Amino acid sequence: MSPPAAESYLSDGRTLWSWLTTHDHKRIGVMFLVLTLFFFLVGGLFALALRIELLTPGRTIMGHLAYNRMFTLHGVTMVWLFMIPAIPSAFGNFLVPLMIGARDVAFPRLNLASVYLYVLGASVTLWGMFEGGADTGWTFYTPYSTTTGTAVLPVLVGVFIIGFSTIVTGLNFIATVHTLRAPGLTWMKLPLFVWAIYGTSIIQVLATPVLGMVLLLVALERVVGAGIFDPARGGDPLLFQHLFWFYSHPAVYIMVLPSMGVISEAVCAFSRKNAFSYRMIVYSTLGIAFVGFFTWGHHMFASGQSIFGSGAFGAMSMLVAIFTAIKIFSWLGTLYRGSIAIESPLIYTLGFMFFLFFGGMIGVAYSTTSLNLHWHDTYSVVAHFHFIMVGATVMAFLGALHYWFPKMFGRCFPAKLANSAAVLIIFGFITTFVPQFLLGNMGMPRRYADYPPHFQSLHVASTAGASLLAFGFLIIAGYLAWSLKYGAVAGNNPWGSDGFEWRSASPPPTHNFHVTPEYPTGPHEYAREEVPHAA
Amino acid sequence: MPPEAVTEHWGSEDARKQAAYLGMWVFIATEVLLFAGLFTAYGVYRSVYPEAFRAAQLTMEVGLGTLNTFLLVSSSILVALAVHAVRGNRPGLGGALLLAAALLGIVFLGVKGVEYSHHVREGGLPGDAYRFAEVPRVGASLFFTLYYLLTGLHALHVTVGVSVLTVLGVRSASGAFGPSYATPVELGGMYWHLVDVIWLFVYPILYLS
Amino acid sequence: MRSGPVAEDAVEKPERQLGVAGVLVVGAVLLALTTLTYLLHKLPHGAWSLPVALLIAGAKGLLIALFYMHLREQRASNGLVLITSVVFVAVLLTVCVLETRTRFRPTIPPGPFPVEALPGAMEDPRSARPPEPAGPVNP
Amino acid sequence: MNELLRRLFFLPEQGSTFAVKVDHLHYVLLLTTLAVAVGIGTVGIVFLVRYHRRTASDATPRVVAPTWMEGLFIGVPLSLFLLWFVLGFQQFVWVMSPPQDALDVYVTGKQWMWKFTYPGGPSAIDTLVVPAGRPVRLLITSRDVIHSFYVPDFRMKRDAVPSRYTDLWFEAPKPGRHLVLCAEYCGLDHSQMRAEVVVLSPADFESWRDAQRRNLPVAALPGANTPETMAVRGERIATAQGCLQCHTVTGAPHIGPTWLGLYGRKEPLEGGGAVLADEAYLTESMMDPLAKVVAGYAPVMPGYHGRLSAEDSGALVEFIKSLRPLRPGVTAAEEPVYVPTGR
Ligand code: HEA
Ligand code: HEA
Ligand code: HEC
Ligand code: CUA
Ligand SMILES: [Cu+2]
Repeated sequence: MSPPAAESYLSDGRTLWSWLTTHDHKRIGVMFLVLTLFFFLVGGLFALALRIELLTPGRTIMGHLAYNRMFTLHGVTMVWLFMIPAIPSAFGNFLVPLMIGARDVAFPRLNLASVYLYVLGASVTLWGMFEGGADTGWTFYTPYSTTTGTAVLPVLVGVFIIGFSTIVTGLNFIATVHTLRAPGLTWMKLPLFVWAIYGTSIIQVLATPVLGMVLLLVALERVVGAGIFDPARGGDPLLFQHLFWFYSHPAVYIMVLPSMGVISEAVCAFSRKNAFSYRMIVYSTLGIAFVGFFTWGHHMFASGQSIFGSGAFGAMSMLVAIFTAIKIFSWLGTLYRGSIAIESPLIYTLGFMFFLFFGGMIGVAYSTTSLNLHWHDTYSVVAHFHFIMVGATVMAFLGALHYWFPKMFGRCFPAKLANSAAVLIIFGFITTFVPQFLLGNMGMPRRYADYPPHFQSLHVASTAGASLLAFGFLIIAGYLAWSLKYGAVAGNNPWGSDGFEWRSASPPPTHNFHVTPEYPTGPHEYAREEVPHAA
Repeated sequence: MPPEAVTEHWGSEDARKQAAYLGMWVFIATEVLLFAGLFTAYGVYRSVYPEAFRAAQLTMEVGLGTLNTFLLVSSSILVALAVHAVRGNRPGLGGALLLAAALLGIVFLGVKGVEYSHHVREGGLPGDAYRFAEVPRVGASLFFTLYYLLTGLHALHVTVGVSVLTVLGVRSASGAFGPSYATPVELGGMYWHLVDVIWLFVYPILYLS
Repeated sequence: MRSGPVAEDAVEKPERQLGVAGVLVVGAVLLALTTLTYLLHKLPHGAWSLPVALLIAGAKGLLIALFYMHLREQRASNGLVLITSVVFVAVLLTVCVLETRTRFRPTIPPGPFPVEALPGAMEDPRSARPPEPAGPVNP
Repeated sequence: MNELLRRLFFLPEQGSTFAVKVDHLHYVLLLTTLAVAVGIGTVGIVFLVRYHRRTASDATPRVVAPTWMEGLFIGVPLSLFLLWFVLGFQQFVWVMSPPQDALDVYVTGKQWMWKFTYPGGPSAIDTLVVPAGRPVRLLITSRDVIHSFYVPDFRMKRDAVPSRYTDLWFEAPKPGRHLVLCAEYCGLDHSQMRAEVVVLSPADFESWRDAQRRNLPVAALPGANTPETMAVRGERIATAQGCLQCHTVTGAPHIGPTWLGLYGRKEPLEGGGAVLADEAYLTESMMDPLAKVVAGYAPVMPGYHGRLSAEDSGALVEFIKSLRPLRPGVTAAEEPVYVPTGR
């Protein structure tokens, strides 16, 4: 096989050193992709261990302490090492400059620094894992996290450093979108993915410092006994929860907004239609970024928070939910009268929409406050967030991986195999997490290494589903790795997409464009002459 | 002078400047939110333990705190003048002003050190080490912990700021900046002003009222 | 590679730059406000002293941001960034304080827990029971 | 209908008045979700089939949502969500406001057991006995980390926060038994921090309480033969073996050092040095007390080697481990009014 394009960012320097010192946003994106995939694998292995332990009540393969560490590390890895950097840092870095017709991001050196910050933070976290790992849950609730004897500190410090990495990435995107748009590319012509990344960056920049501070306070409490949250000194454990969720609720939108951007692109590209309501998608992105900051207390309905507080947070959660609804309807509308090609990215997109809807509606049910008292901290919550984070975000991540794989590497993957893997993943997902939702209804609390026997049958179903999932991921990993080398050469625009990123070669040359592109219309306007067609 | 390649990357000089300012403002926003957690803890605990906070506050050395406020405000004025000088093509003067501001920052740190040593003598230490007999432990211990966290984090920022100002001052004095390329001085100045503004809020909540 | 201006209009409004006199005037106001804060502190003060002091601090901050940090000369988006961050600090602070203030303590019948002295209370002050009424002070 | 839906959604038995109320909302929400899911799914499938791509160059029209439709997208879900919120929040306020005449019970969580105390006695570990048909208010606190008192059959939970009381009330309409779980992660044995609510008829409850006040063992209670936890068993053995003649569990030193907070403490030894009181040391102290003598105490403790079975000594260790120091700050009796605490 001949290399896809004569000259591309991939061939511009082939040494390891040229990658490690690159300022090229595309290479940085690829490095993030590799790193986050690695941590997805790590987190997934933790998940499988969890599922195996839960196969039977009592001890299956590990003791309580090991289990407690395992779900903490699973949560920490998946959230901070995989999900939060995955789409923005990997695909965002690769695509945003291409989509806005720029040569690179605003601050390329900072961008490289964010890779190294991520690697540093991830290494510290990994070191923490080898030290045995924390057993606090990814939420680090005090006073447990300040008193337990496990290796909480390296995990805290690792996450703290990764926080800086995301801040830097966010800052970079904000400056890039503001100042590096090509001439003629006005705000309301920006691709929806760029909007999504922009909204995400705002949240990252505003929320992450608070996480940094709260982690620092916990670390200081462990090291020097600062005692800000220590009830014995008059401190209030609920204050920790406020500060933590002030970050972590917006953080769930850090996880889902970029994937919404991916879906907006994929829906348009695979139905050859303009977005049904571009305007609403844009405004709802900004709306989520803003209102998402007012709902954090919905994680604390059962914690002894004041009734007024619960009411206010519940009502605000209802408001933030609307923005997602708007988007789902707009995507559905985009399919209307389109020319829909059933390719693997579209299958993931459909899965995304459906699971996001379900997970979101469970979230809405929590926000009615009274129902939350039953569901809080049960497997229902586990199901809620896996519906959104696996069913939706991971689907979107896979969709993005497939949609942009030819863009990034100039190769195609076997389409039939990809479609079957996508269907397998969706089935695996349903078998894993629907039983978990029912378990939550039955009242099975989360973070349980051991459970009363009447919960067992559903747990077995869930474990079975998880192994399907793992199998599906293995297949995907297999054929994508194969395609990197042996896949058919993709050509510049294999999907026939009118997304702006496809206006440069695939894979793009180091400087992205040979001629500055022009932007007479917004992206994905297929109802005009001269639109690209699929090969 | 910005290197040629930079302008090409940016498309225009205006875009480069705007990116620099915007990036700095976003960075400042993250700094503000970093302090937000501490301010929130202060607000919550103050409203829960008003008496203890009041009692603890009365033991603060208002004189030193005020002195420090004046030091920082004056240094801010010097920095503003320095930016003006650099923009007006007098980088030498600008450099001198920057170094003077850095000096005030160092004095600030010195005063802070004196204060800390007084607290250490009294036993008003953070967290576990709290031994201050005059004020009841519950609440007051939180006040002192917050005092150390707020001033400590701020002092860290002052230290960074002093180094930034020193580097900029030396480079400016050697003529590295001028009307066409004042961005580093402007950004460094913004950072220093930020440090000043944060102190403007730390000062009343810890020392006064 | 690219030509032409970005989609944005000019960055700065140079005519709004302060002259030396301007810088000094703003500086004088800042120093005066600082003195004012201190003098107000010297006066007998009550519940209003903190809000007033914070208000003055806010005014000073605004002056510095506008003139010394050159917000006045720059595009509105930069100001928006600052405003957003301040708004979110305010949100976090007020919501947390309001939430703590509106909690209710349940009525407590004669409790079973006379809070006993803790073991090791003597040697380790950390676990010692606070001498003052434990728990929060009621308003 | 109720029963059918309850089983369909895998909900447990409805053990409290609140459960009945809240389950209706539960059904409404889940059924609406399912209905909308079917709607969305159908629309999606219809589009997929109807607008399936036929040639690579299909022409598509430019379609933009009309404003009224955007209004519907926002208006319909929003009004539904807000309606649900209003209904749910009413129930929430109701369930957060205990009635005046409720029976009070103190609940203390500690790693990893629940202790229930009735004002004026008695108290019990891991079994909460309440009368049917009468509101019960639980005053919940914790001695160490945060726990959460969760009864799936009652559809409610409330966190046990150290240094503060939270409250939860319920009314169980009929006698029965309900599982209590700890729903807030609290460390090693979080998953085994279980207890039971035993609802008795009012008459049975009164006789139970009388019997308790006269110090009859918990086991005598009708229907309450919960398996003894290790710690409880340890407590019994400690009494039987006479350990408590020399050791207290209150924190006061006696002939021997107190057991309260012993586990995990660094004990200074006679003749210098210190030792960490872990399981090994505790066991050693029982079997060979003179091996390490605690500073300030006479070496008078008899060795129990051969007198305690391995299981018994294990139970004793568990019991000692369960004696965690109380976190301070639990306030004494209050006036019977609701006051804002400020926290
Ligand atoms: C990407 C992640 C993500 C996202 C997007 C969301 C989205 C939402 N979440 Fe979720 N959530 C988590 C991740 C996420 N969550 C995690 C990780 C936790 C647990 C944390 C922990 O404790 O460890 C959690 C926990 C959590 C809780 C606390 C549960 C508990 O512990 O007691 C609550 C409570 O209100 C909640 C609510 C919501 C709401 C209202 C939304 C909304 O944004 C959802 C909006 C979406 C929709 C509403 C669907 C679309 C709607 C339509 C198509 C309209 C339908 C039309 C009609 C009905 C007519 N979430
Ligand atoms: C993005 C976030 C994310 C993701 C993707 C997942 C994925 C999964 N999670 Fe996770 N989970 C969390 C976030 C996530 N989780 C969080 C935050 C918690 C809470 C932690 C806490 O309580 O503190 C949690 C908790 C949690 C629990 C509850 C633990 C408990 O409370 O006791 C369980 C139990 O079943 C579980 C299971 C799973 C499973 C089976 C998957 C599966 O979907 C995983 C499938 C993946 C694999 C099997 C990996 C296979 C990969 C490869 C083979 C390589 C692939 C390579 C290419 C594609 C190139 N998770
Ligand atoms: C005659 C009184 C007496 C009796 C009965 C007694 N002890 Fe002790 N125990 C002591 C004394 C005195 C010490 C301290 C000296 C030492 O370490 O040997 C002690 C120490 C201990 C210690 C170590 C405590 C520490 O602070 O390090 C443990 C554990 C212990 N005893 C357990 C038990 C158990 C279990 C029993 C009953 C099965 C028991 N004791 C019965 C007197 C007694
Ligand atoms: Cu107690 Cu979990
Ligand atoms: Cu949330």
